[in-house]
Amino acid sequence: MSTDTVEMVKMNGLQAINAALMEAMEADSKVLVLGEDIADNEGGGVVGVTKGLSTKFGTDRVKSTPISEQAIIGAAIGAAMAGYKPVAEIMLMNFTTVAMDMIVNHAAKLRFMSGGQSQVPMVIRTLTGAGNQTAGQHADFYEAWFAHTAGIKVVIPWTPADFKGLYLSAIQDPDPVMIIESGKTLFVPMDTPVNQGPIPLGKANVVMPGTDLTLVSYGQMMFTVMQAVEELGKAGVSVEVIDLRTISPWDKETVLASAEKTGRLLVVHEAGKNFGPGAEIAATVQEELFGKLKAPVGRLGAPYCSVPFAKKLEDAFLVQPPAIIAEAKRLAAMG
Amino acid sequence: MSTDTVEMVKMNGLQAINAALMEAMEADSKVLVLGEDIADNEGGGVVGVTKGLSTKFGTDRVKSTPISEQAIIGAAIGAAMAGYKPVAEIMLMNFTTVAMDMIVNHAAKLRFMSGGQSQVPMVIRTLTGAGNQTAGQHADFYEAWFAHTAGIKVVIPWTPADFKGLYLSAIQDPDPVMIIESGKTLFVPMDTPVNQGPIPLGKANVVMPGTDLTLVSYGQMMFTVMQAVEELGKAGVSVEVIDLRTISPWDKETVLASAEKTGRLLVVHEAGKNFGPGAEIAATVQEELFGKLKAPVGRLGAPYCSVPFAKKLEDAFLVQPPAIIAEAKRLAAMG
Amino acid sequence: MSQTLQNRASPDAATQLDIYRRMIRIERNDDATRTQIRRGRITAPYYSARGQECIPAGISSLLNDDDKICTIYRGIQDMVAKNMPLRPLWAEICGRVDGTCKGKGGPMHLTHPETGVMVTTGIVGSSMPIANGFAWASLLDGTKQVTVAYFGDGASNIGAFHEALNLASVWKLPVIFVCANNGFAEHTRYENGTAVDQISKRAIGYGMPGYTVDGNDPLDVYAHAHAAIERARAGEGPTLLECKTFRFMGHVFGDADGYMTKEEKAEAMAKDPLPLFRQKLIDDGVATAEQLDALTAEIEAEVNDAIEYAMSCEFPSDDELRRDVFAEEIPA
Amino acid sequence: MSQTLQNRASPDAATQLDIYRRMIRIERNDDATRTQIRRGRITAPYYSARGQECIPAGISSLLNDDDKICTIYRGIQDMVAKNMPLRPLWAEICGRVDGTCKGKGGPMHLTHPETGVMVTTGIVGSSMPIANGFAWASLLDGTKQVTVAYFGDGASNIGAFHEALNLASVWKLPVIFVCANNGFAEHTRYENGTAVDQISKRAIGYGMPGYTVDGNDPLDVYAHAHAAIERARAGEGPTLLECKTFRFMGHVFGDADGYMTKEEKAEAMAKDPLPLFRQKLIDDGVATAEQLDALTAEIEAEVNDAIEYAMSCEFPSDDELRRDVFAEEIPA
Ligand SMILES: Cc1ncc(C[n+]2csc(CCOP(=O)(O)OP(=O)(O)O)c2C)c(N)n1
Ligand SMILES: Cc1ncc(C[n+]2csc(CCOP(=O)(O)OP(=O)(O)O)c2C)c(N)n1
Ligand SMILES: [Mg+2]
Ligand SMILES: [Mg+2]
Repeated sequence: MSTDTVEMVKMNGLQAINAALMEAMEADSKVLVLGEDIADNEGGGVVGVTKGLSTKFGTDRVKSTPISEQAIIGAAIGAAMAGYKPVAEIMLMNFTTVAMDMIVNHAAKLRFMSGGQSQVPMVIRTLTGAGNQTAGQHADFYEAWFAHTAGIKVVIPWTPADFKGLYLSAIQDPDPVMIIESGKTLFVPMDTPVNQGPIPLGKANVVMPGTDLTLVSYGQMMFTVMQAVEELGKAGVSVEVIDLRTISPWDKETVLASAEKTGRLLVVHEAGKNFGPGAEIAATVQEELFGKLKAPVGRLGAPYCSVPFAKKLEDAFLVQPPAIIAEAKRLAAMG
Repeated sequence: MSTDTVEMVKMNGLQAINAALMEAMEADSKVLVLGEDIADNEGGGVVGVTKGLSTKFGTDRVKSTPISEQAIIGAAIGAAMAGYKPVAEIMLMNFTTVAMDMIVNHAAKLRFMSGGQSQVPMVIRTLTGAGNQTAGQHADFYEAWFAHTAGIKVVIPWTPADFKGLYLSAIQDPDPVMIIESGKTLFVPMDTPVNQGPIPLGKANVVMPGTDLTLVSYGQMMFTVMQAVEELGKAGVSVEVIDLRTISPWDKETVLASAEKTGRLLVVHEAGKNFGPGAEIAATVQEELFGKLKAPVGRLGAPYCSVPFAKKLEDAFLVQPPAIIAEAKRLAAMG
Repeated sequence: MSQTLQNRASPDAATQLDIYRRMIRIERNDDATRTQIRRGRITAPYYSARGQECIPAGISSLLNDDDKICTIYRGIQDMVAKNMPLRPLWAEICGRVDGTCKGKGGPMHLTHPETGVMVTTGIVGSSMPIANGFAWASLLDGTKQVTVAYFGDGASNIGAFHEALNLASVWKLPVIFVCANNGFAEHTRYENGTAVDQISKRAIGYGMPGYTVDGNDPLDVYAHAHAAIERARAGEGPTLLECKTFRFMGHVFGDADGYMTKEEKAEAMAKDPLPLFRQKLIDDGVATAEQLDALTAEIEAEVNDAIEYAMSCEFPSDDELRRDVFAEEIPA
Repeated sequence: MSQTLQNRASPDAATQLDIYRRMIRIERNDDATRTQIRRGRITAPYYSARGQECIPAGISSLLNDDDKICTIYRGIQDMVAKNMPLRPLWAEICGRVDGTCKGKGGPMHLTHPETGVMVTTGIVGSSMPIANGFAWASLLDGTKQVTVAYFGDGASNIGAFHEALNLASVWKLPVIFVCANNGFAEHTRYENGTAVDQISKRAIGYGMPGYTVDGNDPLDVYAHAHAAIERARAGEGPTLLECKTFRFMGHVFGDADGYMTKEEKAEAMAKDPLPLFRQKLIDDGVATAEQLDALTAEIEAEVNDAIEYAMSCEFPSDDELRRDVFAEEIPA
């Protein structure tokens, strides 16, 4: 491999996370993994993300747990404070609700409340996303809650390369990081550098340059966005696409620079629009770029309701390419 | 009492809530009250909000509970679905974290997930707010989390009259309502109509008319805001003050009309600024009034950290009048 | 340390037949569901309870329509046992507007208040705290209604279990906590998640009776449920029933079963309660083979009717996203 | 059903004196805290543990510096017993930058890793799950360290208790779960919140030993703690100790005590462990009254020194709000 050609391989997000965990555990004996069903006796995780880890690193470092989310996060917090780097799985994001005290009142706050004596270098992994008819309690995006909570970082990767790179960084980060695995992003194979190294948290990725409109999104919604952008390109709207990657702290610099250049910004996410992550971005951008925008900052997100079961309703619930195209065109026509 | 003079009495928020609960329980035998220490044997609540209720209505309807927040909210949900109107206390807002599953995945969703067969007419009361050196785990405002959650209304009263009126409405509302009792608002006596009746949820209160700037706030922050506004008035800045009262669904109509009139908007809350409630208001207003504002929408809220213990730090953590005055003047000078 | 039941009630012949009917209705419905999924006519996640039929069948034979149940994702057996009509059930799992939840809830959130199916939850442990609320309401109403909270063995390790059982006992609520201990929580074996050999022993910590029941024996389920329901109706408080059983089909439809041995599965399936109970009914002269076959045929017809009905129903309109969020429709 | 300890270890004379020293240090420090609050020199909320001194004193006499504790808002006694130095403790409760948490945590979040004071939480039940993590780390490290999780009787009704005890037992973690059962949770009597007559019985549900201990008797605390700590260090897993005691000062400083009778309070205070143990030490010839008085004087001097030190320290600068949120300071 020469220094300028990067050897690529097709893998999906699941494989990328698995590779990151393997690499991190191999390199650093302090890295631990815990969660329900995550060891190989239990199938290496319900979708197989942690497959092979317990066989390779033993069930002392890779522990399946009871169905006890508070105990899972609690054990991770204590181990982290004692010098380990636990990666704790909460099977689905809706189940973070039973561990909110541990996450919010403890993991996120112990460094501050102890005046810096305690550190809690842990990763919380969790999966979510609509599209599989799992209905109201298995598909919510609550990243806005955690972004609103001081002391915990929130990451939502899209590509397998980002999964690998962001996981490597998150595991070595000295503070708690929540990584939200967003539905399809685990399963869609993409070209990925064989030796993908760490990618810094807090940096967005400008996926595609453009001039008429900046479009910010992340997670599995990026697939929808890319479809819409292709259509928009054909319709003569040049879109600069930014994959935010880290929701908190988010990359203001990159977003502001792009929005200033294009004069227009649209934020698209799967989380509810109401009091959602897009609100913070819109509120910040309207302030920082007051008078410099050609259009208001647009936001698209889920409607104000639970995730519905029927496929037809689930499709209506999710932001689809036509809605993005329409909103992008509306904004592009302004100013 | 004639129809146009309203008989007033001095009472504080605590007394107003107590009066509302008394009245509601008297009028409607379906109203129940539960929570830790809330019955009279236990002192009628840790700050006395529920004093006298169990003596008057019996300990079947007014129940002290174990320290089991999931069980408290669960019992309230079931009773509500069975036709009762429970008012459940979670002693402090930080303790909602141990009941998040019950609140978010159940109370807020059961009507929708059941296609309207289930209704959950319950009130969740909780107290919070900085200012008493209770530090990192006893003073957080998380209204943004619940406003982001479809299916639950969020109310934060300021005046005793509003407490009475909003409580009466919330108890009779067919859906779950969270009422956040905001620190000092329980303890400061104000003139209150003796026969204060229900005040509709979802309607803001224009507390003071003005022409240069609209200032939106709520809860105990209103005390700070009113101090700042007095100073601003002396400095020749005419502020229209809006007490939002209901955070979700918030009164867009009133806020937009005022912001359009004054051309400037500042939102002030005690919750963290980052991904906070003000973001939704700013994002909505910049969109609806694009091109009509003389200044960007300003936001003031807590910094990105936990509530600190030392009085000096707590004072620095809270938004104080000088910060409001400075920001209001900055905005007023624009456009 | 786990308790032994003193006065064992036995179901009469008619009740035994009724229990069997409920078991067959569960089993035929489950079989049909898996068939429809295999054929691609249903796309929902499905958690089969094949093997666990005795538990809700035995319990429901003692319940009235206005007694209530709160159950879980693996809960269709509990609803079918509670006599929930199959047409709205099937329409729901097919995502149709005529489904009992208008297609919004799906199989994990089926609800049917008329037959007492109050809550179906996908969150492990959450059936129990909510069941308490219904039971509290029954006490206030002064009825003798009871509420059954169904859950799994894995769920006995989550905080909500603990809070709910303690509160129910302190408040003497008419609840029956029914744990279907099928030996696995998803892929995790009982003993790798649960520190006590019998979940029923946890009842000691809540000052309530706790029994370990043979969940493959309808008569044992009946006897224990009878005692628990009597106790609840008498205002004496809750009971914990741990019913030992096995899930024949793994955790979720499509499950690879790699976490158990072929032998243990075969051994468990040899104890399939359905043929055993059928044979017992015949041996005891409760019914003839022909009668039981006719019963099965009748139930199959009911299931098939429900499926075809469901498939003919409309999908919900997109406006449904604005309905049932609150009582009042959200404006477009 | 609650267990009886088989092999009772007894502290030797030096250890008895050490336990007494810890008790006095707790009591003198508590008294001084209440005095300073009364004088308006401290403004923090304060949860006195007057009456409960034996428990942490007996336990800590068996702990090493690198053994860890996780405690609660009513936890200063646990820290003082663990030999946390008083200067940084006082500077913290006075909100000074020289406080062990730089004034950011205050009395409810005191932390001092050097003496093993790892977490102090204000959320009921939360000391237990986190203690498990430290214990897991000790196992991985291969040390014989143990972790003590302190909590109250009311906390035994919250979900986190259940999850933590079960996990600790399944994982055989070296944790001692120490419940100070003072008969009240805030204003709620034990029996109105807790469905079992002895919290120690809950240990049955987690397959771990559980003992009800006389929390007013340092020797009983010592014996049980000794067994629990030995068991933990031997890799055999956790133990639940329910130590029966009483809070003389109510829930929080300023508490009106209206929820208890004068008689029961008087009765409890008559069992004040401090004078009783003092008398026993004298009677047994472990120490003379003069020696014990000298010890008290020495401790009073230490407490006074800490107070005056604390009052002379600076308040933190506002920049502290940007520090310790993350490892890296947040830009202004
Ligand atoms: C709080 C929570 N954690 C995790 C899950 C994921 N999950 C769904 S079912 C299940 C296993 C439950 O096992 P058990 O209680 O034994 O019931 P069974 O499925 O065997 O009937 C798990 C872990 C969940 N739904 N909710
Ligand atoms: C989750 C949670 N719920 C409620 C509270 C409020 N609260 C603080 S202390 C307390 C009583 C705790 O009683 P117990 O566990 O017996 O400890 P004690 O105070 O008697 O030492 C309560 C209810 C809390 N801090 N956390
Ligand atoms: Mg199971
Ligand atoms: Mg207590």
